Amino acid sequence: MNFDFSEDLKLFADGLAKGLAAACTLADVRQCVVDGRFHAPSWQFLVDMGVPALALPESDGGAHLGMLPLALAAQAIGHALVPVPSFSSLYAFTNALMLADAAEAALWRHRISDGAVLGCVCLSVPQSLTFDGGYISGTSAPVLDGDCADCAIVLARGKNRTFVSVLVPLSDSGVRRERLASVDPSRPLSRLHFDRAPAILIGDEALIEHTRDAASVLLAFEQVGAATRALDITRDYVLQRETFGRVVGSYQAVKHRMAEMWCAIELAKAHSLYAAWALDSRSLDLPLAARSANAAASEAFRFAARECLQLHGGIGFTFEGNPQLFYRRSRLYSSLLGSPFDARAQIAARLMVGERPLN
Amino acid sequence: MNFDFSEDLKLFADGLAKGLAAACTLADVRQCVVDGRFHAPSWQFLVDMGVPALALPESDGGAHLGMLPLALAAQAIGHALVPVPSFSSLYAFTNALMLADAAEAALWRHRISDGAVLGCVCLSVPQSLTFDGGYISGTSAPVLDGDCADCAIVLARGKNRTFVSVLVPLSDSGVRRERLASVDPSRPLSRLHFDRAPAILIGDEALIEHTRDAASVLLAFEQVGAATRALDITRDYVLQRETFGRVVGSYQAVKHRMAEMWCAIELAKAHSLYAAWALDSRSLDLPLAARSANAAASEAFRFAARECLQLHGGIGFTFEGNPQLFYRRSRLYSSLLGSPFDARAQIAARLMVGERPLN
Amino acid sequence: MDFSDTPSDAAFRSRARAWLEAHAPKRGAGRTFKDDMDLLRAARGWQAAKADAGFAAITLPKKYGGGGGTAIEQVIYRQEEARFDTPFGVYEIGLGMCIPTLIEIGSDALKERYARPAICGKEIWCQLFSEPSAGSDLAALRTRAELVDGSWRVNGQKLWSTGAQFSDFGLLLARTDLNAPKHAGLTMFIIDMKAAGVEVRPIKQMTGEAEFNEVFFSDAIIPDDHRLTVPGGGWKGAMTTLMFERLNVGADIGLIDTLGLLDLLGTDAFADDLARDLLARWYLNDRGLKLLGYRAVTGLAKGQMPGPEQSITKLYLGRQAQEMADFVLDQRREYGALTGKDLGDWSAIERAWSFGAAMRIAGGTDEILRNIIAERVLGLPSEPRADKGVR
Amino acid sequence: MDFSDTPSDAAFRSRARAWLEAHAPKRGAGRTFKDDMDLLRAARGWQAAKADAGFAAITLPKKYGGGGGTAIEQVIYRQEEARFDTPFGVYEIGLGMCIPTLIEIGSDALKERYARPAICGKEIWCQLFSEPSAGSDLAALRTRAELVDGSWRVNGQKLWSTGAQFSDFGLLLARTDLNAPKHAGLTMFIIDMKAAGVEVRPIKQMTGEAEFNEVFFSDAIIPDDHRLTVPGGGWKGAMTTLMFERLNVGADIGLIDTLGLLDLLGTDAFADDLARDLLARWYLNDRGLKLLGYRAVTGLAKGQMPGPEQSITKLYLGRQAQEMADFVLDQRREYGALTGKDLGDWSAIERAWSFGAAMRIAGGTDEILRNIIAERVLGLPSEPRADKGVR
Repeated sequence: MNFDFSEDLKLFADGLAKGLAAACTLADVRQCVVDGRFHAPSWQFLVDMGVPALALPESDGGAHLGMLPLALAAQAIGHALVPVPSFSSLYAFTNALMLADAAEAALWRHRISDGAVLGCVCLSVPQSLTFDGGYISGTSAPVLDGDCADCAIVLARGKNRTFVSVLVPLSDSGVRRERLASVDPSRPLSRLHFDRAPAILIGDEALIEHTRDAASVLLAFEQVGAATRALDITRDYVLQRETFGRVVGSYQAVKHRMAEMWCAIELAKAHSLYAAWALDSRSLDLPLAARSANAAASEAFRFAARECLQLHGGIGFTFEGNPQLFYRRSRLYSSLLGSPFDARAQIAARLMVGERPLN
Repeated sequence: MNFDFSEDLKLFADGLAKGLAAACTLADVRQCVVDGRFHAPSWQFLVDMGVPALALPESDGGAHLGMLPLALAAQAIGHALVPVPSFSSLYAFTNALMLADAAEAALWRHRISDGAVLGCVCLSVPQSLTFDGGYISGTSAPVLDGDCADCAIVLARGKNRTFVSVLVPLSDSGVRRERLASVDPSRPLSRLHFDRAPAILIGDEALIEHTRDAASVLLAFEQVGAATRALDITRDYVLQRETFGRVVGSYQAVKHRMAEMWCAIELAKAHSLYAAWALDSRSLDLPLAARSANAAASEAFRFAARECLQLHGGIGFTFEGNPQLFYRRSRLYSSLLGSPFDARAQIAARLMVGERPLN
Repeated sequence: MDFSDTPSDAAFRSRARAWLEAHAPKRGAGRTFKDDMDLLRAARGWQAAKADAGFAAITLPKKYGGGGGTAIEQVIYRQEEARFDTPFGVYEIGLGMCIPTLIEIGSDALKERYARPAICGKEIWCQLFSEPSAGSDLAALRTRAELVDGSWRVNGQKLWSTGAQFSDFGLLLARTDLNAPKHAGLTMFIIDMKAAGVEVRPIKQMTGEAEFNEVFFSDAIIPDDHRLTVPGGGWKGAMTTLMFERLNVGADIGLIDTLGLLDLLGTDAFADDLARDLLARWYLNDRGLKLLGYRAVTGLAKGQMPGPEQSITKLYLGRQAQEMADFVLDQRREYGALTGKDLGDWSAIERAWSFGAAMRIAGGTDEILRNIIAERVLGLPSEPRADKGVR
Repeated sequence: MDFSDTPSDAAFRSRARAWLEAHAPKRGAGRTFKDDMDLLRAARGWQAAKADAGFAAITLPKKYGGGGGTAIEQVIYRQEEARFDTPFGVYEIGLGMCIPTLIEIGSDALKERYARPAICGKEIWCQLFSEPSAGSDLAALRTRAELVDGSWRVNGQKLWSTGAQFSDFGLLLARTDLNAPKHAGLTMFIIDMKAAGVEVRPIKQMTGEAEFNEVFFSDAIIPDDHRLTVPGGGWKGAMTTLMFERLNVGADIGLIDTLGLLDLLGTDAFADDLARDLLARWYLNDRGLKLLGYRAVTGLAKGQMPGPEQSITKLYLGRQAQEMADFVLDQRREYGALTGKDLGDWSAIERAWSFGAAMRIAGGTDEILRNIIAERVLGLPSEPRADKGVR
């Protein structure tokens, strides 16, 4: 039994966490909310640390280190709360590309490996989105980083009502991007309008299904990181703030709420760790484990963000306060892959047909 | 606007509460749990106070005072936690009889008005329970006080799959009573086996439906009373028990839990009050109001009983402790009319077809 | 039990309704204010009209321009006005808390000077109690007022002052004795918000709006005749103010009510059992709170003063607003992360999401409200305090 | 990451499994004990057999009859034995807490005298810490031990002593100095439970069972050589005992697990979305706790001592047992108020309903566990105490 990351990986994660903390304070995150864009210096730091290449095959310029280092990178990104194209490019696009055989997929793997190029993924299919004879038409659901990505992988309706996964370079003709107002403007959402845009078939629905699982696992790590940070700043606050002659952190109502936050985060972390193993080892457990990690981490982050705001009192709901940054991000992140209710419905359905975890 | 009981009724309720408190301590309730029967002296006190006759028409020996005094009596019964045939005879049987035209119904109204005779009601219909040509056959679901009641009103399947309400004198031939093990032995449950027992048709399904509504309202009052008592004994305990050099009741975890208990009870009380008005004034609001009172009061009592036990610490789960008496009773009472989940499902269904409270 | 008005209340209600129908636009007319100044102008006019008709401050004495009516009439008027689209948020603090306090404890000269202009809408008032270091623990406030040459010189900072940005006067609680025990060193004043040394800065909320303000005092001067309590008697004055706050019985503080949500979303949103169970739970809370409001109004009619148990409403509705918002936004998946016009016709939900969080804090956090219920209603002991009797 | 055993652990596991298969009845064989005496007889025999095979107390030294093995081997053995139907509940306190404490802090003479008979099953031990007036606050205990003529005379009362009714010896914490500060006046002893002046009375639980006992001491005498700590050093001794309690890693303390519930009820019970949401929530808790157990075992293998965070399991499962019971019993409507054979094949549910309540209290209430997490894991300050440093 060895249910933990290796010491080497932990060292690597510590380095990432320190670098991100230096690159991006919560004041910087707030500025990104004002500016409505991601934090370029932090992304550059991640690129310099080789993060985009971690999981990619060596043949495409990657480091071929599997999914575990990426999971720890996601946790560090979450802890710093840095707004970067993590979900879109690092988690979803990378994993989708790794399942595709097409020559163009290899080309894009190469391009994203040094971080200069960004991808995004449309995981859900509005009625109108159709692929036919090499072209895609229709309008996507809101897509994270659709405004700045160079390429998208899109689930669309092919012929005979089947679903297909296609690669769409976004600089091509026939693509229009519409920026939308996001609850967390540092992580912008856009709608992509396709009007017979050239697209390459790279897989069937299963490709996006696996991408969704992989992205769930990595996003769960990011949410665990962010929830932990929300608990950290709450602790810092309640240890210095006094009321009625005592530090706020000595009141049981505060202590017990924080103990519950901690418990929820620990459980989410355990689920995420197992899901990372399942993803990295290509276990049959992945779908159940990924949804479990997603549900637990989304709930833990949402709870931590909500109570972080609450326990900060008045400063909590000001724009100058930090808790709102977590409250926004948690709202965004628990909507990207369906809600925790959706995830639990899927978990129950699997349990009811007899599926059980292997370990 | 006058949303309250009259001062006269409150005086009457105070008298009942004082008398019941004198007649039956929690030690007496525990003895009833050991003995497996209701508390006869308390029932006699209620009879002496004229409680069984309160709502009955004058022509049948009743006081014709409507449902409001009965509601307050139910609350006093709950507060004393006295085990008496309240749900069965006072609430359900009385209300069912008052809707029946048959001469036999008038006879039984007379008989129960002085409390010498007890009734019970079978509200749900197992597949096997059938009424045909003046006789009932089959086996009932568990019925409260089926062991000691003199007469039952039973919902059964008549001809053509319709449901009928029938009156069954239990001393007649063809009736066998089977005592069952109840979670609260002071309020025994029994199964009634009918083998062509003589029965009188007194109404259709609507009679039992109204009986269910009326019994819901009165049981809600009993549960509000019991929940209040659970909170009272918890307060007494946490004010005298010390830990770490302070009374337990000065800790925020305890205080806040008790504040939540109080809030839940206040809401349940308000719902019950409105439902009592709806019952007494024969308002169209009754079905929605009765289910609302039932759901709110069942949840409040269950929560209060559970946390009363918890906040008593070790003594809470001993047989000599008082909290177990509330824990048992709350389990029993939230099962008699379907669960709070059932009640909420019915409330939602009514709201969704546009039903709204009148006041 | 009776849900209808007494004959005299019914007469008052029909008089109020008739007047409102003649003077106020119906709700849903879609009237909006383009900025604070626009709202202010409308509110001034509306307040003056109400004062002419005797509806401006129903429970305050007629000699100051009030209605000289009962607490129940105030409730009835509020219910009736809620059906109309009238400007809200400018005079409520002044007429609900400041002026009643003034009339209760102020000198005749101050009452003569300030009550009528406030009631007629000519002057706007705010409350200056909370501070950065004194949130839940009001008595810990540090703003100093020193007696210098017969006037009070004020220095310090107040926080969370609603409407301070357009107020003419403020009800100020300040520390006048550094050596007295914490609760005994406070005094209450009336301060001119336009005076030198008073600076108001709006606080930007999470949502981008700015309802609250910081107020800074740098050697602001208050004449001694604008002192409302004896020196050191400020805590008792503040308690008077908070008592008037509780009279705000039956006010609709919910961000979105359950039946409104059902109307907004339609029954499709409640297709599954889980959603229906939530619907019923929320309804039971909303409806129960409404019935508790009926009970409070009944008590008011019998002359009973509302107690701290009023706080139950805020305690339930803040959390419930967050829950409802999460439910609706969750159902919309990716679309639930959008805001403003991109979210669509869901501004009420977005407000519930953000203001639900604020509601659990502003005007007493959930935690403080539970303390109050536990201590003042249930009689449980207060927390051990290191600061009892000290400043 | 790796879910399989190391080669040496795998070898140990197969040795344990082979031995168990040869000696223990398979689970589900339906073996029951007709009373405590019957259980006791079976447990004695089973403990002796385990001791012969080296499985009696795996982590304790071989010289006392222990296995001389690792903490991981203990976990592995426990997992393997859980598949069999072996007598449980007689030796766990003694071998999990009392004897390890003795071996850690006792004199050589005491170790020689007591360790081996306990490990071989000849003598049964209980713990005598809690008292009526010292539940959560152990250091407030009042049982007195006075030095009289070179021996200790004990008077007082202990509570919640599991298994005291059939124990031979007890690990006793008593107050020996009334003048010392609260934590500094305690001393730990070994007491002969069959000695004069020791009386054991079972406590009847809500369920009618009696797992716990009251123990009364009236001038019971302990020779001074049965003192385990220096006078006043008892608190440190008690902390040693509690540290060993935490080593109980990976033990199955759940009353009913979610997948077991699904098997018991079948999928029909989860036909609606609300029930399925509950199913998934419970599963996520159970599964997450199991994975945390894997993490703790991993730490143990690396030589890390388990911390107070272990308490998370008890914190979740007590409440969850109550929730599950309410869910199942609610579904059964009137039938859900029945018990015993009349409830039908639901004894696990009935246990969850009653023992779920007990689990939230026994061995540290939910409230104490949250305090421990907040203070020892998150580093938040403890409550202000009136009794710090006093008795």
